[in-house]
Amino acid sequence: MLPGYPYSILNSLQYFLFYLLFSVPLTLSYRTSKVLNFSHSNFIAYGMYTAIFLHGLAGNQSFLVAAIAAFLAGGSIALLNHLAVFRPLEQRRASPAFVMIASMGLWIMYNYLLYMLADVAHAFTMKNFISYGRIDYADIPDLRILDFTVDHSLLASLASATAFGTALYLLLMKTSLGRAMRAVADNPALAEISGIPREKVLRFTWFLCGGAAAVGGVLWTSFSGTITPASADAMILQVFAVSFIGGLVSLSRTILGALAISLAENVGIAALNTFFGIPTSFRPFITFVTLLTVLIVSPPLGAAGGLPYRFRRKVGGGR
Amino acid sequence: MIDILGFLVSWLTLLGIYSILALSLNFESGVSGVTNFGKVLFYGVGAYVAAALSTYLLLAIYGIDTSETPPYDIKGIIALGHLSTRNPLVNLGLFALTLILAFLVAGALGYLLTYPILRVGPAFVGFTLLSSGELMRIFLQHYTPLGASKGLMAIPNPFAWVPVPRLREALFLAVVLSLLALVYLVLNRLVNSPFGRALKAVRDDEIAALCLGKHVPRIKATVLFIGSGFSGVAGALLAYYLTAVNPDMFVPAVTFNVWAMIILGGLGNLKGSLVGAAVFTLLDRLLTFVTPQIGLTVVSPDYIRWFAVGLLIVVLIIARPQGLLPEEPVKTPALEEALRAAGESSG
Amino acid sequence: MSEESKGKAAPAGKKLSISALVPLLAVFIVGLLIGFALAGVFGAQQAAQAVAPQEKRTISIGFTLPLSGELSSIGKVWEKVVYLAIEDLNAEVQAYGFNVEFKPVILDDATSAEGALRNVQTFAQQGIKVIIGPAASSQVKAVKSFVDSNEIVLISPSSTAPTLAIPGDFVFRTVGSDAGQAKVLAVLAFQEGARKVVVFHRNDEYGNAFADFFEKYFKELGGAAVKMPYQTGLSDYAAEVASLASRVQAEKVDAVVLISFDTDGGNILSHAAKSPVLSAVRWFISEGPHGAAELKAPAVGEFAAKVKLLGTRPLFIGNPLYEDFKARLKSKYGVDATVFCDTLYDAVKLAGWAIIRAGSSDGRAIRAALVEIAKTYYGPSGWTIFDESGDKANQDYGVWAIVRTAAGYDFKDVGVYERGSIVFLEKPYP
Amino acid sequence: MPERGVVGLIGPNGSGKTTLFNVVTGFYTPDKGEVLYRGENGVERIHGLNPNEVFAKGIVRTFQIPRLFRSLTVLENLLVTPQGQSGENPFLSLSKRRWENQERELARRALSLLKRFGLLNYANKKVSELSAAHMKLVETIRGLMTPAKLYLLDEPAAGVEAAAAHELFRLVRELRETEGLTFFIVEHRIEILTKYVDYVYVLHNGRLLAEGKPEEVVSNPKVIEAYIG
Repeated sequence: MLPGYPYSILNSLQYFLFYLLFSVPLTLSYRTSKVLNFSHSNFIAYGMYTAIFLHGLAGNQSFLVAAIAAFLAGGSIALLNHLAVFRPLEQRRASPAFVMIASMGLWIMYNYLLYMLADVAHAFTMKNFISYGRIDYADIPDLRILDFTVDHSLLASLASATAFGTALYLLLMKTSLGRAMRAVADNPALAEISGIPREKVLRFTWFLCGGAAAVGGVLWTSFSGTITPASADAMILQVFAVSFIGGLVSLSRTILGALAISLAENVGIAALNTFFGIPTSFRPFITFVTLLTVLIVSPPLGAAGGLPYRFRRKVGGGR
Repeated sequence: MIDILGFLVSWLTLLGIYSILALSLNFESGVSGVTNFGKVLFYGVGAYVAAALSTYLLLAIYGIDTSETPPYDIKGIIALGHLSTRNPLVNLGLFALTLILAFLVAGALGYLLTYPILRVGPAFVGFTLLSSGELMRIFLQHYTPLGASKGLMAIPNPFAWVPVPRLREALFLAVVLSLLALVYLVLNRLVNSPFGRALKAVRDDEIAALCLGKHVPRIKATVLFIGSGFSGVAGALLAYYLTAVNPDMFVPAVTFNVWAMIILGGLGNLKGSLVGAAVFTLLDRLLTFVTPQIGLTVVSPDYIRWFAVGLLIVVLIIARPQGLLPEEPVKTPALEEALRAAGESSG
Repeated sequence: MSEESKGKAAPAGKKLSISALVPLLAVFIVGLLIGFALAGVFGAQQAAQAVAPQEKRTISIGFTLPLSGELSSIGKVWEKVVYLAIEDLNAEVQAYGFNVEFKPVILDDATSAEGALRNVQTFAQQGIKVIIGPAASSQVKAVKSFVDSNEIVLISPSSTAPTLAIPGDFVFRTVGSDAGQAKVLAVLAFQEGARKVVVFHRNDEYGNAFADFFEKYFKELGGAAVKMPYQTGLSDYAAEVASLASRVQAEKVDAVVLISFDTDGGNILSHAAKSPVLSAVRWFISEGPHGAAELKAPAVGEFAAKVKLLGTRPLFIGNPLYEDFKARLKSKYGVDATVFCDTLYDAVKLAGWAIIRAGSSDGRAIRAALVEIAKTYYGPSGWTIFDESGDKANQDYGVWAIVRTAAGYDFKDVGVYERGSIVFLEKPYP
Repeated sequence: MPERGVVGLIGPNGSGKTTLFNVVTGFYTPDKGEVLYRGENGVERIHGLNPNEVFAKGIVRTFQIPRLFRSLTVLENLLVTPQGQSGENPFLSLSKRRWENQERELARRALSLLKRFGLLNYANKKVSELSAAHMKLVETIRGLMTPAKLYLLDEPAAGVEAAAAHELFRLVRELRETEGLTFFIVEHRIEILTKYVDYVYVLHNGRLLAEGKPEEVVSNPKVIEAYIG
């Protein structure tokens, strides 16, 4: 029997869905805009806090309302970043490193802005927004199968992830906009020449990615025991690890990555703990080791490929 | 009355440490194009090398069995407190030794880490190093001989034997500043030489550099060795300054702070790093004087400070990417030759 | 990274930002320098007034509190406690006829070691001789050598690390070390019938030290403990709780001992509430999560009732002073007293009276006075006498539970530790 | 491929011209077949070498889009290339005496080259300020600072107005005579190319379609068909 059964299994499923909602947008945004967006965690965090403020200040009980609000919030932040920061940099043909640093600056900025918002809200309501309890939404029920209850957050995550997945698939495969997105991702130069409205595609992609990640954040508020402004940052390295396994370009590999990391983080650590007595506190360690292994064993290809240099004995030549 | 002298001493010491960090980061990232978001890794390694060696050795020198009374244990800490003031030579010797080892260990680590980061594209380098930093932190939290989550304390300050506290601090400050000067001179020489030119070439286009016969992997490894080594020294200085280290001191935020410094000062310009470090540390200090006068309590000043840092980075990157002091051309005799040639042709 | 430094945009960008950035920066710095000067003036006044006793003397006490960072949620409450304590202190000393006014200088250290040192140095440079805080033991360690060498009295209301129990230094702690509470928790668990427990604890100095002591005492009582650390600062602890559940099953333990802070504790309990396995064993908790809003959630409340959840905390239960303090904090500042509020309050009082008694701003004199004052002072946290290493010698411990009230679930102190056993004042759970 | 020759390589888009270059210069390892090169030490296999090792054999390439070191000046760009600079050793670079003379000497050579191509006034300009044509030129000259014997030019005339393109090719001929270099040129603009090369290969879908003297090749029906179809 698997250790931690059934919770470890349920948790890995839950985490898998979360990583889908967090990492797929990250991969999508990178491969379309070639911006490695550190401030991706802000989308998630602002999603969470849209829900929290709605709940704590406006007494909102509906998941649907929170999700829609969060989608708009996250999407508009992403769009704002693109218009105010990333597009000017791109027009100036700034080097990727610079764009990355800019996104890092955005990350820090939004992060502490959120802390301030929480502080202000605290000052007004005397509620503790720095560490906020789980939200039980009225419009998502627990599902009871026999003696076994499927948690409502899992239910909601399943629904949202499936919706997002199918929507994305249909978008990319069936619509002209989706084809344009793929074209821009695969070969920007060619797409430019062949008259694809790159700017339009970029804006749409950013909005979509920000929104999806934010909805993931809302789900988090119904799952996690406590939400703090740092919640998103605390998990962002894992989210990036998942996308890195996907090489930041391949969506299918990203999904595999989500599966791998979620299993390693739940079933894996539980097993290591029960059978080998490795402390549970090594959980993040395992994630990073997985990431580094993947990076070394099979370096991701495509836009993010490394030097054309082979660390091995020379073939031929010399003597 | 405000103790200006004390203020200067405490500020300059921290400034010195951060300047070394900023210089080495600028050398790696500004000049050589290795986007190092794992600075804190080498900083922390240096700090721990210094802390562990000095405490264990000090106990061992005075014949205390470290397996009986390890330095992270209360008995060991009290013992260290007494021993650290006994023999000046021992303190200074340990200090010198640990500084050198901190350099070597951190440098070696940087050298090894070039292997993974060369195999992945530029987009990954930063995060690979960042994750490595977190790995180190979690490892340190579990590794008992280094005090695990307790960390190490009672690290023997090289001048612990000086009776007057102010004089002690001043002496330490002198050491820090002279080390800073050394680091600056070395890096300045490296940058303004054919080697520095090659580094900038690799930064601009590593593929082209490779096709022109530059051994890019070796160059990057060298760069990371030097840069990481110096950040190790900075870490060691921090350990001796605080006389206590703890895994949770080495979080990614430290790295971002240094990044902000070099971006403000100007990427690729060493003097700029000094300016950047000065501005940030000074503001940090002055704010602590002003905050109580403002009596700001609704929003924590720390949040405002960090928000400003983020905003500053973004604004600079957009409005003035070259920072306060723009990058300068490599200063070699070639410049004079060029000027002379130009003179001839025109004249 | 080149086209930034050159290219068409550059000259414009240069003008723009040279004209915008540098003066802006300059103005900012100048402004700060003015504030700096102000601080100086204020310091000067203080010195001047010191020599002229007939008029009211103003004495500053430095506070370095975790207003941001990991402990920010309790830091916010502490800030209010400081104001309350200073008001009371001023009223008290003036009632005794001293023409003195104490002024709090509160700085935020973001729960970081470097920040704490920066604040302490700033206080020292303003001539402040008594500093209260910082919160975490790791921070106290970072400032210890500075306060010792500069003879500044430092009183931490919440640092409990046994590695800081060092005789003859300038660091005092108005809270008992973890050892004491670990013993009480062990007694509680054993008395409640637990024989084999899993100790689920933070993997930091607080958690590890506490767990070690607990194991020691629990073994002495004849029980068995399995230690299980978890990483702190994670976004969520569902995976950890799952591993805990499997461990509980595998080891067939009859209780879980949770040693945590508020945020992680609340998180863990709210996940545990969903797990049948963890709902089938008893739970015993350290002082960390006491007061956390997450624990008042209905789900957690029901869980607490199911597992007869009990916690310990440093507290002299039934202490009218504490009840009064709690009530006034609520009425004046609208916040509930969380963990270590009482110790902070007493730290302020002690500091104030020690300064008065010393009658000078000499560190050694104040330290001596502090020790004497503490022998006779009695506050919300009980009798504050220090032991030889400057820690609270006589710490009382209470037992708390989560009970159902009219306004939903809330914390209640239900028992007290007396002469080696727990005495329950009421049965929290049917 | 003849030594001291100027050889052209043409073919429609995606026919594998650049790929061939990438294989030769060690970006990719060939799936099958091998790359032979006759350098100072006889014929040897060079495929699977790393780009820098290939370069060491005396092969230098240029890129479709010039890959100059954009933040460096023209002079610095030239000075990056020479091999065996003692100043590039991190330890030696610390003592100026050890490399100063070599540096001056190289600088003079670079400047004289620039002078020869009338770029002297650009010596201290950042390459990012140069015109496309000048960039191409600089990239080619950059190669001359090296002992390379074989040049692989990837569309040197692309995006360059006709006059400058002819100028460039004239330069190539000249270099072949004076420096005794070999050129292997990929070019789209056949009309220009054919005027200057002695021999042409035509690639189509990765395989050799035709080869021969330029005039024969352009009249070759298969080639015309490949280009039109």
